[in-house]
Amino acid sequence: NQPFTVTLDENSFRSYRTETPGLDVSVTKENLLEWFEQMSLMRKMEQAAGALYQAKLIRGFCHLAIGQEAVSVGFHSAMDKDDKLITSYRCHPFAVLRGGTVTGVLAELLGRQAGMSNGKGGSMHIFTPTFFGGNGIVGAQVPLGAGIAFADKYMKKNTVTFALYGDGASNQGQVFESFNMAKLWNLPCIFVCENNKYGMGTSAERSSSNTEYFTRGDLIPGIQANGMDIIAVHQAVKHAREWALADKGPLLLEFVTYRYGGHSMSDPGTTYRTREEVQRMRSTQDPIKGLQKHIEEWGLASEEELKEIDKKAKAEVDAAVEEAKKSAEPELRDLWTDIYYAGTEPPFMRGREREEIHHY
Amino acid sequence: NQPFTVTLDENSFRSYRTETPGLDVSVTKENLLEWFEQMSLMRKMEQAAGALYQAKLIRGFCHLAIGQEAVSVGFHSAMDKDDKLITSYRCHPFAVLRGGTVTGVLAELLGRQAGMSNGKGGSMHIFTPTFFGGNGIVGAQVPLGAGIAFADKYMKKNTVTFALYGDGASNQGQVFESFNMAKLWNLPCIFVCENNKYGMGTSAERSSSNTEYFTRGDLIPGIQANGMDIIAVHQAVKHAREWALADKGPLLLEFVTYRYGGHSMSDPGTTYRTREEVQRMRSTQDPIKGLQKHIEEWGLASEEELKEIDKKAKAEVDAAVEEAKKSAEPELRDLWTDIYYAGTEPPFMRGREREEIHHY
Amino acid sequence: HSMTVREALNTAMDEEMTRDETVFILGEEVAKYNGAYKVTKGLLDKFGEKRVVDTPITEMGFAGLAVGAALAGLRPICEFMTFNFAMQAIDQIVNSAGKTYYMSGGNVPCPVVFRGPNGAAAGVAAQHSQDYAAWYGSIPGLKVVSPYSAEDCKGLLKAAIRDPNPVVFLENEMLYGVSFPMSAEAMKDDFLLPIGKAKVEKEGTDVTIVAHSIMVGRSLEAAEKLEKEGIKAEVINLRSIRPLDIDAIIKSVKKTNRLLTVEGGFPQFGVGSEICAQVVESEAFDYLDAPVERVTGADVPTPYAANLEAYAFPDSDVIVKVAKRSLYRTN
Amino acid sequence: HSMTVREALNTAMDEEMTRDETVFILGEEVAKYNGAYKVTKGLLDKFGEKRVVDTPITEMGFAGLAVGAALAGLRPICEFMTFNFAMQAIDQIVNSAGKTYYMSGGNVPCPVVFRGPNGAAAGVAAQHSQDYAAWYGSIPGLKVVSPYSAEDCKGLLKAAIRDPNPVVFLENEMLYGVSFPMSAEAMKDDFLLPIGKAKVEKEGTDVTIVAHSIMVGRSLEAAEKLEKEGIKAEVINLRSIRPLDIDAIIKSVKKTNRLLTVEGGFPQFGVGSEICAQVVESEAFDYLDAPVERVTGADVPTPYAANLEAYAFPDSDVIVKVAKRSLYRTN
Ligand SMILES: Cc1ncc(C[n+]2csc(CCOP(=O)(O)OP(=O)(O)O)c2C)c(N)n1
Ligand SMILES: Cc1ncc(C[n+]2csc(CCOP(=O)(O)OP(=O)(O)O)c2C)c(N)n1
Ligand SMILES: [Mg+2]
Ligand SMILES: [Mg+2]
Repeated sequence: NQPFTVTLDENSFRSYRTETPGLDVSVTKENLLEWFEQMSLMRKMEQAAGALYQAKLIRGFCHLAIGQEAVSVGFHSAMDKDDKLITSYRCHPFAVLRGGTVTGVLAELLGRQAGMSNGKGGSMHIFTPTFFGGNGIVGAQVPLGAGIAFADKYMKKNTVTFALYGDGASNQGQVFESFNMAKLWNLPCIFVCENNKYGMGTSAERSSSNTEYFTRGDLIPGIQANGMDIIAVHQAVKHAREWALADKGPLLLEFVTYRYGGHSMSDPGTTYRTREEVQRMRSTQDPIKGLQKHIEEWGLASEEELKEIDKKAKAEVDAAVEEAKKSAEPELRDLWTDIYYAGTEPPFMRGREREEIHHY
Repeated sequence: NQPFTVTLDENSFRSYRTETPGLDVSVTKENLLEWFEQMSLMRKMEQAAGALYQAKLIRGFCHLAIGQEAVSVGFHSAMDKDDKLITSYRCHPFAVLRGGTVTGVLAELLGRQAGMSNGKGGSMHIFTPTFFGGNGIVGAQVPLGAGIAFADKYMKKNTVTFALYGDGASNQGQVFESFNMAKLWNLPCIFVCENNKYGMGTSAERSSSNTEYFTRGDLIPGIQANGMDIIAVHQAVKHAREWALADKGPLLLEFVTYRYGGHSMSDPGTTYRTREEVQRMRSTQDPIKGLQKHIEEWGLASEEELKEIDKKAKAEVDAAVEEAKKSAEPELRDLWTDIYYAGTEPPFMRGREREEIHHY
Repeated sequence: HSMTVREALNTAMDEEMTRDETVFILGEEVAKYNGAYKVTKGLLDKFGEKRVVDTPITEMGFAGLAVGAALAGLRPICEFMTFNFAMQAIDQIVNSAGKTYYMSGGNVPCPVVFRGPNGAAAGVAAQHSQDYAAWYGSIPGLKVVSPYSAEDCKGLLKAAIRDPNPVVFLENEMLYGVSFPMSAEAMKDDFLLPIGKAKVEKEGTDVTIVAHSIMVGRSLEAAEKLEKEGIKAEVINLRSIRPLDIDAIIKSVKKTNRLLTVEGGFPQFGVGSEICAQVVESEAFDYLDAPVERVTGADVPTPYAANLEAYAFPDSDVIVKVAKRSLYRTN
Repeated sequence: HSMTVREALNTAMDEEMTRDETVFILGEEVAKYNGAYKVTKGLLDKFGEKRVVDTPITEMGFAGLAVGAALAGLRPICEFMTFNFAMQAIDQIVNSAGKTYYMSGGNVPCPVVFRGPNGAAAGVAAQHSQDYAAWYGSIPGLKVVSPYSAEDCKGLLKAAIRDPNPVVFLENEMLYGVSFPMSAEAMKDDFLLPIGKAKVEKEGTDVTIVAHSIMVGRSLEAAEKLEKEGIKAEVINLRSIRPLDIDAIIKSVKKTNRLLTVEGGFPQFGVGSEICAQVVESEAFDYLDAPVERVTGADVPTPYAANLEAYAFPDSDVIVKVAKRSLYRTN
């Protein structure tokens, strides 16, 4: 488990008003295998969620991050345990990595007591002490992220907050409002555009007058990284973290990535892009296969060993599915809890008619 | 009345992603005297409004544009009669210039029938067929302006829309949202930051992480102009107009200007800036005095002739004040008109209690 | 003939766009994707990019742009993917669209339609389930429509597009796929329904049930159940939230002497509250043989779990229960 | 002792900031300018830039930032220059602040206070005069306070800051300069008033007048006028819009048998509508000797002209008139 240096492809990064991170990254075998394992686990979990949705066990919206695993796992790999992250509804992997469990996520999607939000939030609303969701309103999480960074700076915590948003969300006014405040007040906030090329059925070019998302922070410097290469993600996040900790204020990161599936389960994902495009991304850019190739090339593990890891991930997810399914639905009285902080509720809340009253 | 060429100060313009307008401007004596007259009239009108406010005849908010006359008059001088303009609450001069009257504005401030909005809008809400207000919500007029440009383009009108906002308003998210749509759809919309250095009591530096407002449109090119020199304003607006008519899409203009008074009548305007600063601006940058100096230097009119113009402006405003005061308050039934388009109202509207009902 | 609500809305827009060149539609995914819920399907192909405009995800900006276009003489149909997202744009809807005509002393009309699904869909949790009927309904200067059937949707959306005032048009996602019969008249391209008039969906003599949007369907269901027990409920489909057709309600109450309101929104300061207050203030008060009863969404942020969600919104059973209570019957 | 409302609010913030390091205030002009209406006067000098933060004019952004800071453990006081501008931020208030605790299954509380003037000031026209009590009041997850007197302001703002839930605190610009007596208890730095309890401002036996904010004052004025004619009105100061203290209202109605609500907001879907509906649904219905009467703002965008504006909002005369009508008296 000795650290060794790998050199990233020279096209891994681009930058705006700052230097690109170095291409030499120090890693260990353990790191790489862990990342492989985590990415595999994330993919299996999302696939399981998709299957549960097809089986009509998951309702409403269900946004999967298949194809984007290098971003979530790469983030977690470079973050300190007290760093904070906030993102949109496409949140399952982050919820697990930042302190949750696969069972907790799946049970949430099934609307069960064992869900990380006790079944009350569903797919889009999952939280941990360092992960602030899981937010359903496009763009709204970005000022929240700036506020989390504000709070940590206020409390003199030595932490960094990452506020993620999509290429579609990038045009939202409140994103720019957040940029401005973060720059003005030098907040330790890294703004992260997870550019998967589409916001629902609208390609980046059709929503954004400038698709170089890393350049859209005005005076805030930016770095674009290959979001399909976990080592590049790791390096970019590490770089950004150091930037913020050095009190240099906000930075913009853009990860160029791709979602294989539709926007959500109800979108086949093939009316606004070609099947060939999806196929090409899958076969040439896949983050898991990419890392696998490196691991094998560098002689860190054999194809069989990696298959084993993959199988273990599958088994773990299968077990989580079973456990999640076993969990009961919320109790009816949970309808009334968590509207207000326990002990500070009104005397009663009203249900659907005047006799459906819950007294606290 | 022969056209002649004047050469602007070489510091009149700065630019971003485009060239600066030429420094040679063709003008006539008639132009210059008209501009002098209009600026004088605007100032007198605003002063009269201030006096009426002090006399408690005007209520609520009253935002004056004293010091900023070169912007409104310069705009009007370069606009076609069918071009559109929209701005914030600091709107009196634009309302007059774009087809209103001094009496109509003052009567509006007094809340009288002769007011341009029949006394129902007040200081912040005055309109003409080519001037879309007079808007009270900071930033909200900017997407409205983009929409007006959208409509004119849709209807194949050969016109340009100018959407004005302040240095304070420049940080509003919807301003950036408008930039994005206008650029994406190549709208004939000129975005104009009237940078008077303060948004209420907050200096530009304290509200805006980037105070070079002409550079804040991302891929939209920008031009900064001296907003205290009406010839520079004229030239910049003319340039911007040609830009949009040539189908080059949106452009950002920034006019650096200054308001002599407080933000509104209730603000002394001296707690967040020094009296010296105001005094220095008044004595060295005044747009009216500046033009007067040119006119005299170029031998187009004597001091006395200009004094005469100034006096006439004063007299016109005095007469307008009297006429406005003579106008009656709205009739009580006007409370009920203009909520809905005539003929499409509900059968009745309710007043303060169930018997105060207005039937249409 | 029959049509789904989706088809009815689509046809209404299609016909009005054909009829009037100044009508156009803008919103997220309305063009190339054919609408997030396929309500605008085919319109891009038929009318082209000029008149069917995909916007960036910037509600405040594109709603403001729509309002500006209306002030300048067009008749925009501004689709919100759902009205939950319109909360980001509500200042433009209320302050720019709703008030400009008045503030300008009648100089600047604003003929814009804001439309999209309102209220809860299935399993989409708290941020995606709110009903905004009462909020918009409180604003003088706006008209607010909340249709139920395909006929409602066609006739009222066409009326909304032709109305010279800003109209907020509240659809329901769960109704999009539902089919309704269409009269021959409703199939015509000049079929208009008046904004501000309620419709008696089912006549009855024992109790009046007033509902809007999807709750009209649940109320009709309830009325059928009640009928089996010999109770004749009159079901009123409000159709319009502002103007509110209080006369239709009063007329029915005078006949039935009992009133029940049904809605999917939060209970407090809701549609039912207002109806109750207006009925109490009217001559109908003296005809009431029982207190007005409100059936509403529960006073909770919408929970995700199916079993909890079921208790967050009225179904026909709870309507039946309350109707019977209002008739002083118990199970 | 006496204090203006402005001083009471200022003192409340000062005391709570002194007591709890995590409390800070942000908003437009709150620091260097001492507040657009001087409510935060002196706080910058006392607590410094870290805790008294001037923001850019970006309501959605800074409200979101405040909510984020609350989620992360601070107790922000987010001032809106007026609640009219909070409409730009209402998605953050409702969807982020109001719903996160529930959606997270109780994992993520959000102790934030949104405060600023609500309702009409004098002569500021339609875009600057709206009353948002009913809108916010409809949202489960929020608490909504609408104080009247200096004592209300001090006790309730301190309670709001200490409350672990998001609280919307609706002040009134025209009351800022008004002086009220302060009890010795209210002068103490541990003076708290419970959110959710109404206050009987004046006891009476003939008619109950329920009001909030500045309308409490107008109602007291009306009660004095009524007293001169031998009518004893009981005036209830709601103080809280959510929770709504319906028990206090029912108790009073049982005594007076007549109920009048008074508010400055638009009539439809308003505070009065909800009170009426809840009273009708309660046992108090049987005690009503006259229909509940609502006195409200007129159903018009607020006009600028003074003479029109006077008819847009209740004054004591209209309250007197309606109170007498409720007593079946006429002039
Ligand atoms: C304010 C708002 N508008 C619209 C939506 C509907 N919506 C949900 S996700 C989405 C697309 C977002 O795309 P992007 O930001 O690129 O994120 P991605 O889904 O690609 O991860 C839209 C339009 C919403 N949830 N909130
Ligand atoms: C959304 C919104 N927030 C706050 C206000 C209150 N307000 C009115 S004007 C103003 C300052 C605007 O400054 P700037 O844009 O520089 O324009 P200027 O007054 O200098 O012309 C503020 C904060 C408002 N009207 N609307
Ligand atoms: Mg995307
Ligand atoms: Mg300014």
